[in-house]
Amino acid sequence: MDVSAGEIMVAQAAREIRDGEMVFVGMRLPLIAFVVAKRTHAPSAIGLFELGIVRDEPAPELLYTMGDPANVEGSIWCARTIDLMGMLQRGEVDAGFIGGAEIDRYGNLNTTAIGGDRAHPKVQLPGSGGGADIASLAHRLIVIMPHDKGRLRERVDFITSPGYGRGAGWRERVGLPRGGPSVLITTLGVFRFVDGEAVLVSNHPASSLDEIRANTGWPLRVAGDVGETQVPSDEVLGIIRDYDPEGFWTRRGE
Amino acid sequence: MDVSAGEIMVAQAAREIRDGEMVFVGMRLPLIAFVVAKRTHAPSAIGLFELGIVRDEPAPELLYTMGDPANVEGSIWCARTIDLMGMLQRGEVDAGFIGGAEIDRYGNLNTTAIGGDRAHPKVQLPGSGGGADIASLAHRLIVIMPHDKGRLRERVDFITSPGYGRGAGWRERVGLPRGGPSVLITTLGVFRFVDGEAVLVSNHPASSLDEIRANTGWPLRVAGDVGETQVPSDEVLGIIRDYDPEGFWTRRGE
Amino acid sequence: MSIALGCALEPAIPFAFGHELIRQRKRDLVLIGPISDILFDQLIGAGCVREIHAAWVGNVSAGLAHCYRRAMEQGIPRRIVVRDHSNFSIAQALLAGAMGAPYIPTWTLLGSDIPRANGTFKESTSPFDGSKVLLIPPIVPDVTVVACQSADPTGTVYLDGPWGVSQEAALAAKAVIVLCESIAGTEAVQQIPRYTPLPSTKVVAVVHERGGCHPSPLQNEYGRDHEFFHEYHRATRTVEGFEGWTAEWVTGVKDRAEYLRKLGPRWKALRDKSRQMFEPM
Amino acid sequence: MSIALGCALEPAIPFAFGHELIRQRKRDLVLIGPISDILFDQLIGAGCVREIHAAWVGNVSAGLAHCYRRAMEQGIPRRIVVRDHSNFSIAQALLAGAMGAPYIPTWTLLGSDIPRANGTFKESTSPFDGSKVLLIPPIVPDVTVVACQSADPTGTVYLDGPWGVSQEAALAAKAVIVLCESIAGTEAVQQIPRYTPLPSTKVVAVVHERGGCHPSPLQNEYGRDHEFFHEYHRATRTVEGFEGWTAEWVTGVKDRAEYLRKLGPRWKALRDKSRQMFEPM
Repeated sequence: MDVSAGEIMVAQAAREIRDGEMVFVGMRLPLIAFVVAKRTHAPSAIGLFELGIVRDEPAPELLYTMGDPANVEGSIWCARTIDLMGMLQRGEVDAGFIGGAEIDRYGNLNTTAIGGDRAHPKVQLPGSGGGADIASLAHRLIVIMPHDKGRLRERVDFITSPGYGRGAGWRERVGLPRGGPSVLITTLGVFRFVDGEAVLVSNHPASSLDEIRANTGWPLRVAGDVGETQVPSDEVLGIIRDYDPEGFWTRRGE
Repeated sequence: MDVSAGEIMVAQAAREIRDGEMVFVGMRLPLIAFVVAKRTHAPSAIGLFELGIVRDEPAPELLYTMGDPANVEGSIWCARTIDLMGMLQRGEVDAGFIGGAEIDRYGNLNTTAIGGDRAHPKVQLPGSGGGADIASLAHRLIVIMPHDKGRLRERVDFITSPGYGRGAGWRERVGLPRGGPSVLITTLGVFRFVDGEAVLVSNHPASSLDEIRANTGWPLRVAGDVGETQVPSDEVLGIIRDYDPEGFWTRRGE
Repeated sequence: MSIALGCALEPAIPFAFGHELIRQRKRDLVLIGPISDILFDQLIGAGCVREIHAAWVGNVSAGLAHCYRRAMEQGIPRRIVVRDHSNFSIAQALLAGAMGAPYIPTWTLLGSDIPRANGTFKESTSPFDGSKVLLIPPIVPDVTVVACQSADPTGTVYLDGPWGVSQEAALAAKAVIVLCESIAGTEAVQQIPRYTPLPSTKVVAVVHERGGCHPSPLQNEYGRDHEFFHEYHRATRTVEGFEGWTAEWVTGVKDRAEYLRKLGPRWKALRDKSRQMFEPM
Repeated sequence: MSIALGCALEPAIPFAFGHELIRQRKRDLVLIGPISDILFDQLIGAGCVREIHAAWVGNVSAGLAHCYRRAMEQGIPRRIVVRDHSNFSIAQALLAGAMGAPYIPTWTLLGSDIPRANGTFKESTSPFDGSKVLLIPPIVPDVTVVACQSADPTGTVYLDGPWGVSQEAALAAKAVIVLCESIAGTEAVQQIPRYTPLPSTKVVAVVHERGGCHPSPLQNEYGRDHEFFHEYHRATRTVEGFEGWTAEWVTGVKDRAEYLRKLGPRWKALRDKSRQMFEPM
């Protein structure tokens, strides 16, 4: 079976988690990335879920929401949103995952609305949830999203989750205490942020710089040492496919 | 057995509690007053204890502190100080009891320190506990204390629990949202507050206006209809002596 | 009338209560809640809603919320006012309400467009260190609905599973309505007060309604009906589709019991792991 | 070094921990706690304390605290700095610490002399309604000690009885030390997470010490030794009296086990109602 883009994204996301870190996990690909990290290089990472759950072991079954009973059973703490958000504001959360409908070159994410004004949007999106809090207060933000010109835009219509605003120094100026995106993992490649701006550091094996440039809404910046995204090892693929056997999250639309 | 000053004070304090009210109770005489009120005219009053306890029935045994296990068992809620103080700040608490080492004619209480400055007091007292919060935020404050010139002073050295400051309008000026002392019950008589100032409304049977004047540190104001404090009925005395058979709280020093 | 609903986030959402609001044709409601999964979408589609204070309105496992989109994009069935929040900002607004605090200062959302879109926050400066802070004013719901596993007849709640912002929303409210799967004895519930997010003195009604949270999960009682969320997503792409879905699952049933009978074996399957904490009375 | 102690108010005060601080001759401690019954008095008398942040320092059932009086009135054994609080202001300071908030605004203590005496609060005006407010800055203890009935070896706490400000103090601290009567199994404690005020990730040490809270009560474990508080009050009226009391009950015993043996039958009597939640391991 071919390696899917979802699987490459999950494997890359897992590499972003360091052992012993406290991580706001979320659902879908990030949750599977947390599973991979725990089973490989980060056995003592801790997963936090904003409705009030702390886990040192991922739930044994595939979750559709963080509130599924399986995510509560076996948790090391089951408390309140304010308790977990307090840890986030205190700076106790190393990294958080987030997806988005739109992102700009400075890592600002829009999950609120596209087009028109806020009261009369062209497309109404669900909103922040806890995403804007994680983007504001976690030490590192790990962004995962599909790659196309409509989503990677020069400017987002609404900054739901602040990245680097208009570039280096902006977060400090607006008063954010720390953080910002450290990586953007898309279906085509991987970006790091240099002086608050996204720089392509690798393309996935099935994609190319031209394809990425063609599908990116801003003048692409490419790292000098740009390479190919590391493909998941058989061990990692095994973990992913064992957790998501149907490919519900990792192979959809392929 | 003669009726003690403590018993007269408890009976008067009980009359200050209305049926259905939420009351910050405290220990000693106020606790016994709550028992009397519940057993007589205020069966649906609710007792609140600042360490996080809510009761609709007084503890079955005499308490030495609000944290005694008997005060926890049978509580209708056992939570946190912040939960109870939140109810107080929201204005959900009708009345609160408080004692003090010193009180002035405007109902300001000092339980912090006497003489000298704060860093080098002549007499160091224990401090506020929750008293200053109850005095700040409850709708009515019920004050109970021994009556002597050293305690009922023209001016207190330190305002721990704010009464009416320097008189009518002061609480609004300093920003307190409500409340203030409604009654001062001493070992000799009962005062009400008129335009923020204590006015004697009754002397206990065993005392007299002259005795009270001689033992009060400010020019005594006496109500036109001043009378004698109502003595406890046999029913009320029975409840008091049943709850405090040794007179540990109600007959000490007599 | 403002109502806080679904305050445990994905679990324990009081759908039975929301469906009865639709059957009773309530109008001009102000809804308050962090994410509310698809319940807010249903109330919006049914025309019950004037205003929403929420961090997220959608379908957690299936995607966008079609009724919410139609209301915002086309004013169908009516225009609604949205006060954008994040989960932390709405938690702090409810905490301020619970504590009777004038406001709560925070560093979250600085630089986000949410404060401007919400319109109720204020930017300020900390007099302690000069840092910029965002001040979140209190939210005091007229009613907060708490769905739980068990409650006693006086309103002592037993709520297992994650609380989300349930405690803050209950303590912040002027009145609390309790929706429970079973009625328990007062002594039994009061024996484990840590599972009680609010004092019973705030509770104005205890409603004994089995299956009241389906299709959301309720810890120890039933799992999440994922497929139901996907069916709703597919069925409500059009106004007609939503009306058909509502006619079948809300106005087409007279009460929750009939709704559960209609679910049939799939309801039974969701309860296969259920275990009760208390002896049913 | 700042240490929060006795955060459940009258119950669950970690006397065993305080006595070990005295035996180890710790100095210049900053103590944080709402009321602390007589433990703060003992640490002050033993010369361990430089500063106190508290709402009340005394002997709840017997009256004034003699060592605290001597320190403040005569500088014996040394001068200490006191930051006056009320129970609500210290609860809010610890809540601000727990939430990582810049401060918490409140209406309590306006007009009281406590804010001036405390010196860390600031008066401000609410930008929402122009009302005067008092801003309480966070307290972040270096260590918070949580005394509880049971804990698992990883630091999952089971704390029954009123919490007072225990949860806020634990979440606000940089590190938490747990003092427990018994060690329980991880699964058993994690089954009832509502009794766990903080995540075990904050716990740096779990100390299994029976009778660690005597003479204060610990719900379901032992009652309050009222007479012990009165004896302490009578015995410590003079410096010599305090030194004698300490020589007998603190420095005169090598550990808590010896202290309990010394208590003898009176300790047994306080445990007559004790019932354990978990199977001892």
